[in-house]
Amino acid sequence: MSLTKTYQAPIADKRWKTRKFVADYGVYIALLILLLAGAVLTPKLYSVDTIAVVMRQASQLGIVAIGQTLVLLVAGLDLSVGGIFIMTSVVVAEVGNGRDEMVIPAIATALALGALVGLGNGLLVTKRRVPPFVATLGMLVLVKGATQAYTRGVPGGFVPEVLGIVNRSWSFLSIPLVLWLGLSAVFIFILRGTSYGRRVYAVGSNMEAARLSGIPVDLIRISVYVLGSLFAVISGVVLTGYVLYVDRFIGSGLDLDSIAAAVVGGTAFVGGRGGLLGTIAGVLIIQILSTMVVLLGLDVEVQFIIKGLVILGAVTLYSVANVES
Amino acid sequence: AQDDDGDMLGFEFTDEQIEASPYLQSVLSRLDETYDTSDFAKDGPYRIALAAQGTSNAWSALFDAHANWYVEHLGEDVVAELLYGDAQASADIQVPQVEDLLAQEPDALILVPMGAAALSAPVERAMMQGVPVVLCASAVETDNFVTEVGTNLWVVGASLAQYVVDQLGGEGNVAFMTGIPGVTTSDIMEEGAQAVFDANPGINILDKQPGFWSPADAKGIMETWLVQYGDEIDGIWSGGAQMSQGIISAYLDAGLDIPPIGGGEWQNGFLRLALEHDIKYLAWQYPNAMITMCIDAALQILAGEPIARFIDFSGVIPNSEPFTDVEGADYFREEWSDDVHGPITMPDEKLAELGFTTMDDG
Amino acid sequence: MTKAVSGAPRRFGCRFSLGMSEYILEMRNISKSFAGVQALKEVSIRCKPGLVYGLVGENGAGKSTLMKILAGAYRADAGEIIYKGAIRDQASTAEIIDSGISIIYQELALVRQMSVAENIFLGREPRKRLGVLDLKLLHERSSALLERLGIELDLHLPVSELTIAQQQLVEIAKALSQNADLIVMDEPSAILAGSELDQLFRIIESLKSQGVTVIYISHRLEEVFRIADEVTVLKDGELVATRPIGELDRATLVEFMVGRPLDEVFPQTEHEQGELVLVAEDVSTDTILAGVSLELYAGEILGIAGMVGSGRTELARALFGADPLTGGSVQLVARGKTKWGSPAQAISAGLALVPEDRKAHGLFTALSVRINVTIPILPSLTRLGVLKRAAEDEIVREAQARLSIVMSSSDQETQFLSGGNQQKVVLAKWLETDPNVIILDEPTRGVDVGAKFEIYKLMRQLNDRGIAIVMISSELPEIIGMSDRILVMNDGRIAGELAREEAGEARIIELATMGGSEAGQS
Amino acid sequence: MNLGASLFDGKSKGRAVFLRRNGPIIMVYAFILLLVIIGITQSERFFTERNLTNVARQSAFLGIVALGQMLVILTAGIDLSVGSLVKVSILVSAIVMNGESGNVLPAIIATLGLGVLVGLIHGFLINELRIAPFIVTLASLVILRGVGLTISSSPVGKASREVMMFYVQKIGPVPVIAWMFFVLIVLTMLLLRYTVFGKYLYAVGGNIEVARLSGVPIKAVRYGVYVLCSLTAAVTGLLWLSRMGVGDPAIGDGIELQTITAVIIGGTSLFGGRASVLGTLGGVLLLGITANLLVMLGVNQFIQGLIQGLIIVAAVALYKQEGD
Ligand SMILES: Nc1ncnc2c1ncn2[C@@H]1O[C@H](COP(=O)(O)OP(=O)(O)OP(=O)(O)O)[C@@H](O)[C@H]1O
Ligand SMILES: Nc1ncnc2c1ncn2[C@@H]1O[C@H](COP(=O)(O)OP(=O)(O)OP(=O)(O)O)[C@@H](O)[C@H]1O
Ligand SMILES: [Mg+2]
Ligand SMILES: [Mg+2]
Repeated sequence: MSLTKTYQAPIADKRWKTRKFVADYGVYIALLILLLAGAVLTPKLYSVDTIAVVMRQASQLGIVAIGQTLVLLVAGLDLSVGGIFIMTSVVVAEVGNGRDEMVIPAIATALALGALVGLGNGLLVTKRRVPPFVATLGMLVLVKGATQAYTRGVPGGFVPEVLGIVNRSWSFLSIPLVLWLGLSAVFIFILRGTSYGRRVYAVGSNMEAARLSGIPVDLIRISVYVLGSLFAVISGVVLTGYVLYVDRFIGSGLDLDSIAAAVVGGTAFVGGRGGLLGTIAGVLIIQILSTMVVLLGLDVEVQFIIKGLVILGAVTLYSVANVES
Repeated sequence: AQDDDGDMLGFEFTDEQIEASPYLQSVLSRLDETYDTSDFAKDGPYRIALAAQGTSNAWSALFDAHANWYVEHLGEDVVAELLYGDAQASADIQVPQVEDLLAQEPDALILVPMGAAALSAPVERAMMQGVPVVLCASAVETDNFVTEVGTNLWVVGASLAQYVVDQLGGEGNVAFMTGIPGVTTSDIMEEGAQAVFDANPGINILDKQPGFWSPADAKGIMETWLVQYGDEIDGIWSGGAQMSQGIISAYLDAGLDIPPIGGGEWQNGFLRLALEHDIKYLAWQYPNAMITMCIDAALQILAGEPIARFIDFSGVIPNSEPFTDVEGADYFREEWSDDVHGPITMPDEKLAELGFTTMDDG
Repeated sequence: MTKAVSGAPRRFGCRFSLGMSEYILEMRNISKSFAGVQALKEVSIRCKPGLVYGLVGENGAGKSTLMKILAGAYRADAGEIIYKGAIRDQASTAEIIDSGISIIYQELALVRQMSVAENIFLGREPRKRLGVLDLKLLHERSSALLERLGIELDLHLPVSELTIAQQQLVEIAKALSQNADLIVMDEPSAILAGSELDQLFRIIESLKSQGVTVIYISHRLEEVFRIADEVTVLKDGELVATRPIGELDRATLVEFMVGRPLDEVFPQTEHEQGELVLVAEDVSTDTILAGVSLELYAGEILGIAGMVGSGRTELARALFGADPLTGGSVQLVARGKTKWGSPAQAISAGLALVPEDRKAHGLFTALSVRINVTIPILPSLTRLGVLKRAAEDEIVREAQARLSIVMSSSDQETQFLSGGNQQKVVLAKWLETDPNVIILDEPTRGVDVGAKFEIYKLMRQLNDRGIAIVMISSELPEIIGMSDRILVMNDGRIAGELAREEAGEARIIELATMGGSEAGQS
Repeated sequence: MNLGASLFDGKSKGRAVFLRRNGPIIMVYAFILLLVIIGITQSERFFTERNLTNVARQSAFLGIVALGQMLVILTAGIDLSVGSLVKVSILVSAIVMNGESGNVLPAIIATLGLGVLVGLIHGFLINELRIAPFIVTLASLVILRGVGLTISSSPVGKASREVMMFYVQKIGPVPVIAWMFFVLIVLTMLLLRYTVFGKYLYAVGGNIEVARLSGVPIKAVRYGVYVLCSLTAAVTGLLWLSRMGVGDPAIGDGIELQTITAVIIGGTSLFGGRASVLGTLGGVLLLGITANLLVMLGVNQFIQGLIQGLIIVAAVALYKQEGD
């Protein structure tokens, strides 16, 4: 008997195709609408200077959002990034202490400590099975507390001047932008074209099945949390260079924004779905919105309301597209 | 050059301005009031509760350091115990903390209120419980406290605005950056500044946005303003030194000339930047050393001596008057780290001990 | 309709007073498509009261979909449903349950955290005023119901603490508690064995005698012949035939389903007993396994039979390193690799496990067929961690052809495949690892006849390559037909070993059900 | 043969199940006991009536919202907006009350009405637009914060005299507010154990698809639970008004994270389907007593944050959670 058989041909269904289109490209449609609105309301948005500024600012959010997306992909969540920003800025100032040649050691130290925080998150989530929300929230309090205990409230030292390089733009290109897009490209490739990426999706999609398939599930999850923290450190370094100053409230709000960006970009909370292309668009939407608010001279409270509505609007696109499943 | 800006309380108010501002009314009326403290008189040594902003930034860290140093300096037979609450700069945390402090039945409460309204009722309850309250650095809504040590924030905001107006010769475009909306200190400074700008029809406010007392937020907004208005901006009002740093940083990145800034403080990092880049500014002061005056006030109350209901530190604490770029170099201290807010009244060794000087690591 | 929860055990014969039609249910020209796949194309069925209707067809034929539309879980794209003489409009699941339709879903539909009693009456709790639960009545009714069905369970235990088979029993109890006029059973027997199955049939007989209509879906055709009065066959979403059971024999039915005649003989290969490959000694776990020892030889199929909850799945997981051992050891003789403590190590030692619960343990439902199939062999498909796309495509294509997986493309998400095709994807995945020992836990559960025999053949082909297979199954014909040796489990122990020649259904059931003290001695 | 013959004995498993489910609660109370012992031995003012009633009253502020949060989490949802809603509730109640006794009732009605409205909107977005609760309430957090600032960025309104007195009133040695919390705890327990709605919360959280197929009115359940949660936030807003006397927008940020922490410390699963009222109470008390002790013992301010972080991490990590 033959083992082959005619395969059922997929029957195209128009409604479904539209839905799939919306689900796949919704966030880009939203971005496009926003850009069109910008062209009418705030034409200044399209000057090279503005683009450069928007892109530099977007990079701060964008880099940490890469890590957040990875963590979301394994059905996790990282609230500790806010603590990592502060820790990074303190470490860069303490270790760097105004000496340009110390920038590399300073960043290396921050990365090492960040990796440690990520490891803590990962261990709590995997070995103690603490829900990511609470594990990373606990780590947030802990990291902030530890930073404070270490500095005794007073971060010493200066941020090395050379870090100010992140503020330079060549036309609309800048180091943070290149970093953001470069890292995004690398991780888009890793997620799609490497076994590590596959495993990340597999773990996010069904942990037990992944374990039974021989995937070192805990290792993958821990590694993702470590990556999440490392991206937060890089964002933290960019932010520190941005203000060239140790700021206790540095990057406040970026933690929730990074989650919002990933989710607006189509990465699901349940894990295993989504990716970085959407996150890039999500980041741009959030950043362009807040720039437009200032360009329009709107009140800050309006900005809060608009941001909330945009999150809802974008996510509604996905949910409407996915009604059937 | 701006000698008339030196004495803040010399600022002239119009009657309308006073009428429009409950804050001004309260401060002005309390200036010549005294409080009869005989009910609170008792023998020492005392247990004093300090509900402070907490370890949220260098300003408050130095505030706490001054407090600890001063209590130690006074000796155990004066202040036996300093009960302490760290509000982490949040009213939500501070309200229950004040309750916790009062549960320990202290002899007096020194409060750095994190919200004028939020802390009003706790203050009233303390007074009801017979614990005299000294407000330090900021006010609350109620009048039911013994005294406030601070400065007239309305006038601070107004003077900074007047400086900008004067620099512009009464005509020009101003970018207006406030602190955190909803935080009393910020709102009152904004109110004073707005009053001055309103009184000068030649001044055009391009935009007003909150910079959340954060260098990063301030810089982000300033960058957008710069691409939008560029060199149309003739002057800037800024509600805090950290924001001024962000503003300056945005200008430096853009390579544009920096207009006069009404708003800065004796904060070493700000002074460093301003000196390096020859920036015109008026700085106000909010010395963390004022806690020593607050402790003195508490002791005065517990001694049963009558006390003024509003105590302005300006002029009492040495070098606590506003100053401009002209005198800036005299205030700047090379050996201090960037986030030290002057003036410092405790000994230099203390500062070094806390890691605020960078002399040893060059 | 009165509320379904009335005190009386059943309400009989109060129905056809309208006299409008002899059919209690007519589904007319039902069409439905999902994610670009047409699952049903103008399918019509009719059911009379008091009869049992068999619904059969290959995996993905649309059986479950049709029934979910009936139960209100899905909405049809086109077509109409006439129930009890009236056209049924869009109704909520609660209304449909109230109208007398209940369904036992193919995938267990229980809330794991809730107790047995709470699950049985979920959505229809007896209540006092103001939405206050009548706990007493709830427990009385559930225990009466379970007693009537002959099921012994602690009503207060959360369902998560039950075995899958026990959960299936709760599911049946839940459907019956609704006092329905029409009960749909979507593969209720897939995880029941032996006497439990008899019990199920007795229940169905009694329902039938009470005038209840039963629609019965199964891939075990002998069951269909045993209880159905009429059989409907679906193929690729279309109706192929509806026939009274009397007009059908097995061969014709299979032909309807597969579209061509099918030779249903368990494939056999003659071979000598190979070398010893795997030895398990005194394996115990903290759940149920208590000192299980077995030996496995190259090229053989070792069948493991046993009652529900006898520990077969536990044994499979223990052998595979998925659960920690509390005692004993598992050793692989051939590769020199002797012990492992995790699935990853087991896999690299050459083991594979096709798990019983494919949704929970086998599949990445949100991911594509491609990712599912290649996940355990990624290292061999990558250079420096980078995937070789062409090689991967080739593997997925081969797997699809080898197992006849019905899918729209290799990028289709596996959640959109039918149950049987999902099972094939899981199988394909494990075959890719090129194991020398494969443990198959209920490998043909929910698999259609055609595919089933493909799987059997595949197993023999694997045997020919020297691969040793452990097959756990609740289907006795399959166990007897395919195994070279049979171990019968009873209460976490091996109750006996039977050679193929001595194995008969009666002997197996005897070993599987004898009291604990006798077990392990035969 | 009887179908159940081969089934294991369900009873003996009962105890294991009990321990597994209640382990976190036992752990949390052990932790609390430890803190209390530290408090008694290290500070003579910790175990005074005055401080204990103080702690009891303070716990109500976090605890009432935590109960609402727990119910939402039980349905596998989450409500991140409670902090912002407390803020808006304070403002609305203060503005409506405006210091007049006659306005107390209208203010309460307006505030609770606001809670109901916000809960209904959450329910609508989650039910009808099928947006994940995390996102809905995250957006709501941001929007309500904006709404709060729009209403007023500075303190407004005023509590009436009675409302301010309410804060200090006691029945016996216990503050009325603590009694309120106690009553709500009991009501929540009864709700979960003895009502159909309570069971539906478990069902929706345990497996929403199954609940739907079983005819559980899941939409109504979710509308209900989000309204309940928003109501607890609105009530807490009223309590804050009584605590402060004025409407101050400075209050409210961060309550959501504290409530979620308390709920999880208490052993409720973020995956839904499992909840414990006593556990949540334990979580609330643990956080409250920690904060109180840090002040009472005059712990070095610089390490306070570190200690709080350690206690939270230890509390959630010590007991290995049941993963899904
Ligand atoms: N929720 C869904 N989303 C998308 N496609 C679906 C969904 N449910 C079923 N399908 C598709 O509809 C078709 C019919 O599936 P259905 O589950 O009804 O088959 P079945 O006859 O019950 O098969 P089996 O015997 O394997 O259970 C399949 O091709 C399947 O892929
Ligand atoms: N004493 C026990 N303690 C804990 N769990 C038990 C106990 N007895 C049985 N079980 C449960 O029963 C199951 C063991 O039966 P298992 O499912 O392995 O049987 P099986 O023979 O494979 O049956 P089937 O696969 O048909 O359900 C385990 O999943 C385990 O959770
Ligand atoms: Mg099916
Ligand atoms: Mg099994």
